[in-house]
Amino acid sequence: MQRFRFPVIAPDPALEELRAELQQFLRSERAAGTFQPEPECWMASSDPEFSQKMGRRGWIGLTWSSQYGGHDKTALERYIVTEEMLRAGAPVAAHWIADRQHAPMLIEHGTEAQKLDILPRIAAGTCYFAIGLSEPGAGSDLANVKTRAEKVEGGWRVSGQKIWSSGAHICHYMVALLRTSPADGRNRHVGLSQIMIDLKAPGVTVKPITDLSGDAHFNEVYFDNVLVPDDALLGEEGGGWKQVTGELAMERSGPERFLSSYVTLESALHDLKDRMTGESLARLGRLVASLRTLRGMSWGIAQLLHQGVSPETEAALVKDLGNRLENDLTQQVRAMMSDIPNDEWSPAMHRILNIGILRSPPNTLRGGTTEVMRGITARQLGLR
Amino acid sequence: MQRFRFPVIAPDPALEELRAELQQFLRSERAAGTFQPEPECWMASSDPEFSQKMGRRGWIGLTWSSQYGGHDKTALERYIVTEEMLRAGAPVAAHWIADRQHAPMLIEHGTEAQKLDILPRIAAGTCYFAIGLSEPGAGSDLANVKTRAEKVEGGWRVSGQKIWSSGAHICHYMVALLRTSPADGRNRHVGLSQIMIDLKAPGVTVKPITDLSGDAHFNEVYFDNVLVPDDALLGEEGGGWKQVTGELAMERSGPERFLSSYVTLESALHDLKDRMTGESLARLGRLVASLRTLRGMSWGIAQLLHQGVSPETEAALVKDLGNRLENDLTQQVRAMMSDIPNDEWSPAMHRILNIGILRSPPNTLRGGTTEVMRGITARQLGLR
Amino acid sequence: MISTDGMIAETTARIYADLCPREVPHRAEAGEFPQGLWDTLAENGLTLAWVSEENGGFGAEVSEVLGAIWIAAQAASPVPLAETLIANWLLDRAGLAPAEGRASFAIQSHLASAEIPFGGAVDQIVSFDARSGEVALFDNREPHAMEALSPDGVTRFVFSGKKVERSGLTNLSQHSVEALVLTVRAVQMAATMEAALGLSIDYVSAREQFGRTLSKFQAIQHQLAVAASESAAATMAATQAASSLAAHAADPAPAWHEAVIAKVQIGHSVEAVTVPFHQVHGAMGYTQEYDLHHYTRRLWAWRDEGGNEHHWSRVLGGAA
Amino acid sequence: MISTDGMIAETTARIYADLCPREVPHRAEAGEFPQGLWDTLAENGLTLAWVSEENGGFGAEVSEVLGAIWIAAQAASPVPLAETLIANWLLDRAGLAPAEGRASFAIQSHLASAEIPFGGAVDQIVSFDARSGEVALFDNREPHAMEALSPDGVTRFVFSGKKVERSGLTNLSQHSVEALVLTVRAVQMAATMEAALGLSIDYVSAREQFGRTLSKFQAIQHQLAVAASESAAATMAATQAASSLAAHAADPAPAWHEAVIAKVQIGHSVEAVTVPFHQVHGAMGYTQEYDLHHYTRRLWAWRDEGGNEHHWSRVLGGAA
Repeated sequence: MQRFRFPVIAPDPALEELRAELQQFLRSERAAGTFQPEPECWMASSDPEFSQKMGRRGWIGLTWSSQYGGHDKTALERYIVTEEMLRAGAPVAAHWIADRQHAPMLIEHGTEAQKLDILPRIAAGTCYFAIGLSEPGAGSDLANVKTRAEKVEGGWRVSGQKIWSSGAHICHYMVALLRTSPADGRNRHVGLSQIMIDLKAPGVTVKPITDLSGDAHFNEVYFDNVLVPDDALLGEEGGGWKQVTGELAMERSGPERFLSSYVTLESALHDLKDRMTGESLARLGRLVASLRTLRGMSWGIAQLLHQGVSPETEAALVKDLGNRLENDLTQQVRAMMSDIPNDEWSPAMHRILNIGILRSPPNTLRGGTTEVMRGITARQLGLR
Repeated sequence: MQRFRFPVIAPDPALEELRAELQQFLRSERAAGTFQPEPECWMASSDPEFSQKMGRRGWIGLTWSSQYGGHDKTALERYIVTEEMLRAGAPVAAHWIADRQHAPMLIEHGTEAQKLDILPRIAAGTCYFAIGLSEPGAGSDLANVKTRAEKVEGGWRVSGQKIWSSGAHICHYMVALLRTSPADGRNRHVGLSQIMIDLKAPGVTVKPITDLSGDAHFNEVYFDNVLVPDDALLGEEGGGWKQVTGELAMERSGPERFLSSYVTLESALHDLKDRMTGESLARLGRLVASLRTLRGMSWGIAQLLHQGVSPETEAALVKDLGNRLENDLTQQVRAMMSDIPNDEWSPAMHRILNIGILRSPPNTLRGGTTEVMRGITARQLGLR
Repeated sequence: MISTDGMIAETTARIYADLCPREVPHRAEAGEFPQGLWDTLAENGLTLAWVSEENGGFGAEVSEVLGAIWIAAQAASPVPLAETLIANWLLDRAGLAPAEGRASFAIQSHLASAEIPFGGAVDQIVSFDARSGEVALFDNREPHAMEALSPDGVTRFVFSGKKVERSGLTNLSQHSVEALVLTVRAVQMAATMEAALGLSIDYVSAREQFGRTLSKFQAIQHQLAVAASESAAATMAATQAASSLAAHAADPAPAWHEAVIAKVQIGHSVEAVTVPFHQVHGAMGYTQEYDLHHYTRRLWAWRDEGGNEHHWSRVLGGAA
Repeated sequence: MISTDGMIAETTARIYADLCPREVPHRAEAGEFPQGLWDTLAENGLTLAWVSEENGGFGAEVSEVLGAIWIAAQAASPVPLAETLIANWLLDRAGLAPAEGRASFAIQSHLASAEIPFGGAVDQIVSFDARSGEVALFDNREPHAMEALSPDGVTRFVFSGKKVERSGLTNLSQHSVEALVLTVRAVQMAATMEAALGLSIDYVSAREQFGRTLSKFQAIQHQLAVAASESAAATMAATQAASSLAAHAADPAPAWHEAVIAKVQIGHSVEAVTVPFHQVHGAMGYTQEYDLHHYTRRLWAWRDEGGNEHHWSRVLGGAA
């Protein structure tokens, strides 16, 4: 038997043209000094100007209809764009989440007016979204959210607090998982809904959290009786749990789960050039094999998603493997770089390796912890 | 704060003389072809003749009184003997367990007659003991033993089955953990006792179990109404659980927990000689550091045991670290040996590496599984 | 996923289901070669699947045959089906008739000898000389048995002084042959990992300790979840290699890169699966009478065959 | 175990308990150097502990001072106590007066520059030239700050063209100085691991998820058990290095081997502890306001200082 479904996709030459175009753009941006490559760029490297440039080139909103500012392309083309941005370590964090997650949500659940208003701005790289899941008492145990939305005349009143909302300080909206009715005894999954909140609305306070790397992209977001309109409810009232777990499953298999430290390797190869020892070649070979394999798995899932299938366990496997690969990659690069004296390292190498190490701890937490991923896999294996 | 107690012992020149003597003996035995070095020799390499030779040289029964055939030496001298035997991969399995475990038990709990009868034979390398703990339904969950000893006129009647008794097919005695009275409700730790059984007694059947490496040192041992005398009870009736956990703690920190694959490394260094690449030197360096550190921990515990202290958690740490080191050592050697074509390997290298791989799985099971070790540590950390 | 659709894979599945229940690999290791299984495979033409029609074979698709190899590996196949397929493929490429019976293969490079998988159980050895492209068929009387990790056994074959029964030239490069061999092994290893994962799941779901089935302990669940992820990655790597091989069936040289990737990926994951498989099985998994070692010993042997994962990692890194 | 008995360690413990509560390392990182802490340490003579009496110091035992260093590291000491101790030890060996204030050190080998720990917060740099045995004191105006993993900051110091304030010859070898420096760092790293383990235990014992404290999940227990075993091994390695250094206080060259072992052992275990420490803390451990990063960032920085664990593994393997 074969336990998991990962289709293998034959190469498509049309996609390679798009890839070449992206690489050309990224090379010239780097040459112009627009950005310095950074690990974990999709989370921590924001540059609204860069996002707007991408928007102008048609690289945001690829998959949705041109009626809403999109480009009528396939999920596979979108995959190529995300892949090249990650490989380059480009500053894509501003628009990343809105493009990946909230635009599809609006397309599925939004009103026509919302779509016409918001989607073109997302595609232009000017409108950003934050995720509103975690709370101080609801991390892995997401069903424990306490922030409430109370039905009032013409809308909802939201009160409570979200935390770890990446980018909320520059975002225009948050889609938050809120309790809209009490839990049904021990079944805490009922009574949760997803609601879109304008972060400029009265009663919203955004407080940045500085992390150990000195970045401040995480935020606490407080809601003090914030009024949102009726159409802010995305999807079904009480259907929030199902929607959120579905989305999480979709995100877990993307290239951000295994390509976020790729720039570290590239930087090392640049510094080492023809000074690679047999040992370093072996480390490189091992990484090449892992990257290629994970890419195949992730790409296979992209194909399934494209076909409307959402393989939760396969996505959890990719995330767990990808997290392990990324930690391993950084360590392998440390070993490779020990072959040359550290005053022969390029300044970029020092910088990238430091950033890579300092930004690594959240990898195995965000989007579901390693423990949650293994629990999902164990369930599929019939162990729980 | 410092959480664990591991004293550091200054080197003692007197011990180094003993070590030199042992090395001289082992070199000449190897030269004479008495044995080929093997990993996990203390479990799987039996040679009663070799054991008798050791007995004649006074290297069994070092710590006990000459009145019982012992040599009045210290636990640290005994440590040096075990260490050198393991480093050489010598065939010491026949007497190992009796010397390590059952002789001290007899000294503490045996009758004068038993001591005078059995201890000199153990010291001579002619009398061997098997451990009787596991049963088909009692592995990690040792308190689940079902084999019973029923009090009868002048002794006990034993019925049931033990399993994984290493060496039972060549042993003279087994000390078994038996149920001598029912569990007290949910407290299954009461009513267990340790009883010494003559394996030649009527009603005992020993059935070897062949393992995946082709060795057959494991056994099933069946007891069909076996009559043992009153003095076969070692220690307190009902005190078996406490005695057994105390013994397990003592065994877990010995050098067999980290030196059992040492011969694999030595064999690789012999084959590679001056062909060590930088990579292989790094692997060697890392192993040297780990071996030295674990040796320090194990030796520190030996010192505590010598002082009558039994540090259960520290012993569990040594076992867990030692098991990881041994698996790692074998893998590091595989990597080192990939530097030379495999038809330049010595025949001994092929043999030792194969044996090392095939004999490795039980390391993390015997003497308490890795899961049990981590549970012990977690309890000491206050987590359970 | 390796496709196991198609007539060849289905025939293979039926034959193994009928003639290779769990006792058969055990008996084979005790010296009782499963002649009935082998004869049935041969009678159904499976050993000739990769031989062209002009040489008396079936010229089957690469991918269909890999499906059959997957199925055989999941049954811990104790017969040299994969080895004979490779040997006959080599003979066919040299325009030579297939081997008469059980066969294995050797890649001759600068070494004077080669380790032959299943070497004790095959009648003939087909060698490929990487320097000249020559394929030669040797008689395999009196093989030199080596101590082996694999239940299939390994022998050492010294090329010089042996009688060549027939030989011919090919235009195959070393990369072509390596692409085929590494891909076949990758498929077998991935299949073996998935089969052993299945055994492990069954075992922990049945066995109790401390009044609970083992499967309910988080430490057990997480160990098997990690093993499952490595096993899924192995299957992906094997599948990519298989696709590439299928796309370059005429001369597999361009499939070499994906085949090496599979070798490296899967070789590096052997510890990550065999350690938890044995750990969750406890002592039972270490006995000869239980089935686990049929899988784990093959994994240990195959990762070393023709150079271990460290060797091939250097090769791959050098080619990157 | 590193002994923390004796007057020096006890004085240090008292000073840190009084003047280095958890806010102090946070404020130091925000640019507010804890002058009170530093002045008190200096007034109590702790920076001169390893200076001989003829040079105005206390000539304290190696092991007593290492106990003080252990205590300071457990408090995530944000002042260059260890660095100044090493710098003054070097000056003393050259018969020179100790540094006037905060100091750090550099080992000059074939490189034109060195990375200076705490380089942004010290007044003077003491260099040791491994080729000549010369010790020199440099002014540290205008340090070149580097991006650093450590909260203590690192600067790059270029030797040439800098004004030497005083210098003198020693008969120390490179091994002698490395033995001292590596042992001091080993003690700090082991202390840091144990402190971070304590934080982690406290956190999982208080934090709830799914209606249970985190400490009750087997996956959490086992992660911390593994980290505890690595931390215990680090302490053993540091202790062995410390014993060896104490036994060779006059010229530490013979202690080099144990010091390198400690560097290798502890460097290789950094991932094995920092990964679980951060994992069990969840997002909280990643914030600047929480204390964990004071420990983990120092571990990440120290394992690279003066060559990482891979470099030193090769050195050790070559010396074996």
